[in-house]
Amino acid sequence: MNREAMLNAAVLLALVAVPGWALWAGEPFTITLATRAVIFALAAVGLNIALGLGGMVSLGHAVYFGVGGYAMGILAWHAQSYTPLVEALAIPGTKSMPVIWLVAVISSALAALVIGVLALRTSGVYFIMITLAFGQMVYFFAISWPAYGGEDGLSIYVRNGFPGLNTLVPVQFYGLCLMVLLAVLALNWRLARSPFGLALNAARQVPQRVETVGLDPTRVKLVALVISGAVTGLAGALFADLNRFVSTTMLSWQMSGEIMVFVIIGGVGRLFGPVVGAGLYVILEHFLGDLSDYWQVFLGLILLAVVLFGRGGLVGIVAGRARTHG
Amino acid sequence: MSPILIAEQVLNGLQFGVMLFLMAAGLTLIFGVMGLINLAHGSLYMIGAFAAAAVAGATGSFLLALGAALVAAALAGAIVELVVIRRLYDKDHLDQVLATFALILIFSEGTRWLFGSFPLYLDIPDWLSGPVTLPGGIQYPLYRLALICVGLLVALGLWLLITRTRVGIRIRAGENDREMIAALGVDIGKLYTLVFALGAGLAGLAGALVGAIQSVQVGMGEPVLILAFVVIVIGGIGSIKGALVGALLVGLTDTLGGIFLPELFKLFTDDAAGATATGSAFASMAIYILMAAVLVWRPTGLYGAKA
Amino acid sequence: MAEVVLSTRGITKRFGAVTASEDISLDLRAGEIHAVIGPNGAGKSTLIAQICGGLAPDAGRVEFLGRDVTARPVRARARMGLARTFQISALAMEDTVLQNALLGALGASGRPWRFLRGVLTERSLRDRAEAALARVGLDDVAAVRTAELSHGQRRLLEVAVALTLAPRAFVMDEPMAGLGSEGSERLTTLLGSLRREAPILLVEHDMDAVFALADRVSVLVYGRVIATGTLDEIRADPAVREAYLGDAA
Amino acid sequence: MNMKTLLAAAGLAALTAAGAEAQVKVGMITTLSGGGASLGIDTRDGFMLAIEMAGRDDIEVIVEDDQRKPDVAVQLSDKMIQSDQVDVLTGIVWSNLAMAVVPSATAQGLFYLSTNAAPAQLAGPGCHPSYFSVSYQNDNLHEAAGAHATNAGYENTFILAPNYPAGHDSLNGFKRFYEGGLAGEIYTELGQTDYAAELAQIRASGADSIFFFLPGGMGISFLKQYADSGIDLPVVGPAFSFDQGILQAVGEAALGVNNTSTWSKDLDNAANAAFVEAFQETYDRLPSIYAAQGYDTANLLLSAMDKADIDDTEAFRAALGEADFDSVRGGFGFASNNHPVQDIYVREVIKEGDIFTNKIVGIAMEDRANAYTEECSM
Repeated sequence: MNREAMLNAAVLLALVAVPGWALWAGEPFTITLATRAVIFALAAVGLNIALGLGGMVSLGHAVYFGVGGYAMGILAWHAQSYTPLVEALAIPGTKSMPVIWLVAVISSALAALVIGVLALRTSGVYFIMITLAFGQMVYFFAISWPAYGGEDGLSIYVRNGFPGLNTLVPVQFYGLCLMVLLAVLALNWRLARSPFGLALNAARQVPQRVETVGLDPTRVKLVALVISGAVTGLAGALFADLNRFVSTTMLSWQMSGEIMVFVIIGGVGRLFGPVVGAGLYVILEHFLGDLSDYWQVFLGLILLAVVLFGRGGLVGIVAGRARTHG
Repeated sequence: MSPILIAEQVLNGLQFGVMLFLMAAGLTLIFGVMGLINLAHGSLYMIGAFAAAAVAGATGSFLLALGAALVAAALAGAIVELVVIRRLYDKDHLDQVLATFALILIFSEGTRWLFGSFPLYLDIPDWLSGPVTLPGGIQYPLYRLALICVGLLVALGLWLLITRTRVGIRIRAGENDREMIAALGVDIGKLYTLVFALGAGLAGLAGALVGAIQSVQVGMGEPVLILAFVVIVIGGIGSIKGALVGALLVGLTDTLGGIFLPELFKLFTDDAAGATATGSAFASMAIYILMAAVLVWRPTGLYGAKA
Repeated sequence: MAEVVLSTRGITKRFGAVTASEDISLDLRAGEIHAVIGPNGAGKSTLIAQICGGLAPDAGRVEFLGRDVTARPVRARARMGLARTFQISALAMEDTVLQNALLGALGASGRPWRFLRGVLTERSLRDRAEAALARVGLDDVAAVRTAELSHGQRRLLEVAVALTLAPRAFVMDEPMAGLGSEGSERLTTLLGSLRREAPILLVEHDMDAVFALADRVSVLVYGRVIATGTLDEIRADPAVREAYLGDAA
Repeated sequence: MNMKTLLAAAGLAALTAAGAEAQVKVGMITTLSGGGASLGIDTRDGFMLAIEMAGRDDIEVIVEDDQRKPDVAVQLSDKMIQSDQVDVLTGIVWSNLAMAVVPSATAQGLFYLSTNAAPAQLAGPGCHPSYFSVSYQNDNLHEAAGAHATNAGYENTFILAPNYPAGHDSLNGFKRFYEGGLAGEIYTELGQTDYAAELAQIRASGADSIFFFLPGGMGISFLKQYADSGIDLPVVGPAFSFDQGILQAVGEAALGVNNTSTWSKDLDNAANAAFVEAFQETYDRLPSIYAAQGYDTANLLLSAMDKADIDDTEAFRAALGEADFDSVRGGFGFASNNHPVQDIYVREVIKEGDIFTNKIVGIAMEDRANAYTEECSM
């Protein structure tokens, strides 16, 4: 077992142990905090598929996060207000998480497809900026679109349901989110080792080579971006359910920046990098926020230190240079 | 809608575009020469505005305030370049994005720490205030005319600097071939610091000029930064000419879109308030749609080097 | 005369005032090694890009296996069996040698859209990749990261990736570049044996290799082919002597 | 590491007035960092000042920064409810954050006392017996501006607001009590800082007056650019753009502008005089409307604590509903949907020495409740 595998196992153990510790220590809020970390981790795992495997520096992942969130918000809002989702067809809203997840995944995947087709015409810095700009475009649209609350957002009074669970109990909702995260991590692990993963990995490093063996690197990247967007969209639906609320802040460019921060401080391309990064961020946010109103100065300094001195993020610092998929 | 109103709106679009150019020129120069993507450029804009507000408050002189903005932003730029940015040149764009994102956090909250959370006061000087009457009877604020002139003068100055001076030759050489310029015996570290400080100074100047008619507050830089990104993507990254053309295009699209789109929507519906809201929603997306269109047509922007 | 596998018919390419290719007509016949030589700046890279599909010619046609492929992209030509190697190795440096070869096999299979199955468990891909590595003598370093290979080994891996495509023709861009004499000899032997599998259009600087391998030679100067023929014909050609060999000698 | 020791180390103890004997625990969620922090800081300072002046040690206040992000606000409310087990939540400045926190907090049996945000949803169908707005209903100041425009005899007003829900509510609120015609009605982009295009439209529209709702930096930009445009029309707006914190940044450009407010520092009553003096003494700056609302909220809470035990929800609701405290706004009561009934004043921006501030010049609406009492079925 190498050091990275040991670290991954330790992280896994910590995630499983959190509820027990929280109940034992009489800090039930820790579970909510951990749920937040797990959902952020899921969003970042999504970005890591595009960023780590595919080399696509997307500064617009808040779009997928927000689309997933709004999928939840809109469906649940219609269910809660007993208004049909589509008037003509009398399709009702729903409070069922599996259905909401499906809609969130499909709609964020579609958003990624549309943005990807346009953005992947470019590369490098252009790609970063065009994804950022598409994010702004969606953000401004959502703010000024009056139908679903605009900047006020949508409030859902009761968390959506999952068959067999009481999602209002923090531990149960945490467990559900953790299961989703683990399932997606497993998917990510398989993906990296699949024929598609091989092609994507090569498309990131030497696109011209992929082309000369008869494959289309742009299409490979596009599919990766769609998968990435779908995962981040699923995280968005869960995040909205955690807060029982969705608003345009989920679509803001700062959100995109934060998702990217999770990936980078954890370790780009590392399987557990996003998990470690999101966990660290939530811990920092919680404790630094108590230390000073100006806590973001310290957050900034820590980020700088990671970039300048910590090649490969936290996982890289602990486990050395080698990449997980190899 | 009268021709006078349209002419006035075109002037407004020009003025907005010219200010965007001051931001975009620095960004594109820094990218062209050093290959660096700098998200913290908006912070330098903010530093310029705060420095100007502080100096104007202390001395009452607007010109001194402008000078202070230029110097403070350039100085901040030089320091940041020496301490942080310099270590980022050989890293990939991803690291640059994260590091400069971190700089935004530090600058924004640091400024709030120093100056407090309340917006600062900065006003246009008496000798530039009030409207003037232009040929055709357009009433137009003198200060905005001055902004257009300053912006165009800076564009001219940059063009002269790059085409006619030794520094300019080195900058162009640096864009084309980093090794060659090192081989020529130019101190590349110094050149980079200089270029970064120049870009920062321009951003600071823009911040001070705009701050006089807007609100000098923490976070004022980021919306402008994103627009400046749109500008240089449209113009082609690294091209000063592209930045100018892109800035004017974005300025005009944003201003005229905001006016005409709601009017356009009113033609199709009787619900005037609804049309205004919908039209405004689309107007706020107009520049991004412009950018997407340009990139579909030319993936490296109007004047960008072919990939 | 053997059948023509790959040919250009009067292709011309201009960049502004510079004519990089001017009315170039070449053909590559089954079983041969056809070398293209020429001084720096003669337009060799531009020629390769047009043959393989990276650049579209302003005029003229490219034909492969009897079909006009001028308008087809790189990957379509690759799928037809046109395998190229790069002057500067284009390999996934973070990956292992085997993974690089697998990429070629995957491309040849045309089925990259499988997301959950381990690529190493695909017997057919793996056999194909390992066979290609064995052919160039890299089977013993299959598990090594490509970044750790020597320069010579990377040149061999370039050829191995091309081999996985089961090519109908090779286009090789200076495969000997940067190799020492020992490495050149080894690669020369390998290429000599490859011509039985598919003909090779060999763009090369290394004259020893050209003289050892080429059945025919074309000389490219300032974007024009000034002569094509056997080695002896080329040696005797006065235009070549003046423009190229004369200077070089 | 234990969270509680860290909280103590963080200096939060300094903000809490003796925890051990506290009968009522208050969770204050407000904006203390990033853009808009000045509003939250004033809210907090006003609230804490009231408790300090009352010298009470039976109340504990936990203050946390929501960074103006709804998801952070929700997380903080979860933490305060689950870990700190607070009885009362308060402090949120922004309507979108309030919408994220208030419905689920009241559903979980907590009291929410609003120091500022009071969106229509929470006044109408979404009203709740444990939710009290101590500030106003969001539409109030806009309605008052409309009433003022009518009283002043304006007949062709140009109105503008940002294109987001509060902006739409604003223009609708204005129109509810405005009887003249409209020279134009535009929605600007949220966060917009350049209003040249809008000013040109206003100039061309032939308007006789202007109403605008542009909170924060948007209002500063608008007023400065308006003053420089040479357009010389009467301007009316809600107090948000003429707040003590903002006025200094607007400067001369705001002089003479009328704005509607529920409070002003020159309001002539004893409670207000004591508040303004104590605030200046403690914090060395003039109080804003947010500070005044925070101060009133704390005093309302203290008055209810004197009458009822917070564990007796019904009794405590009734005690709050009586509004038996000396408001700095003078007369103050609650309408049937737990929103204030109060006078709304017209103020004018003036200069006192070097400081820009407001003075009251009239009353726009007397004993105004709100438009949503009918829709609230509690």
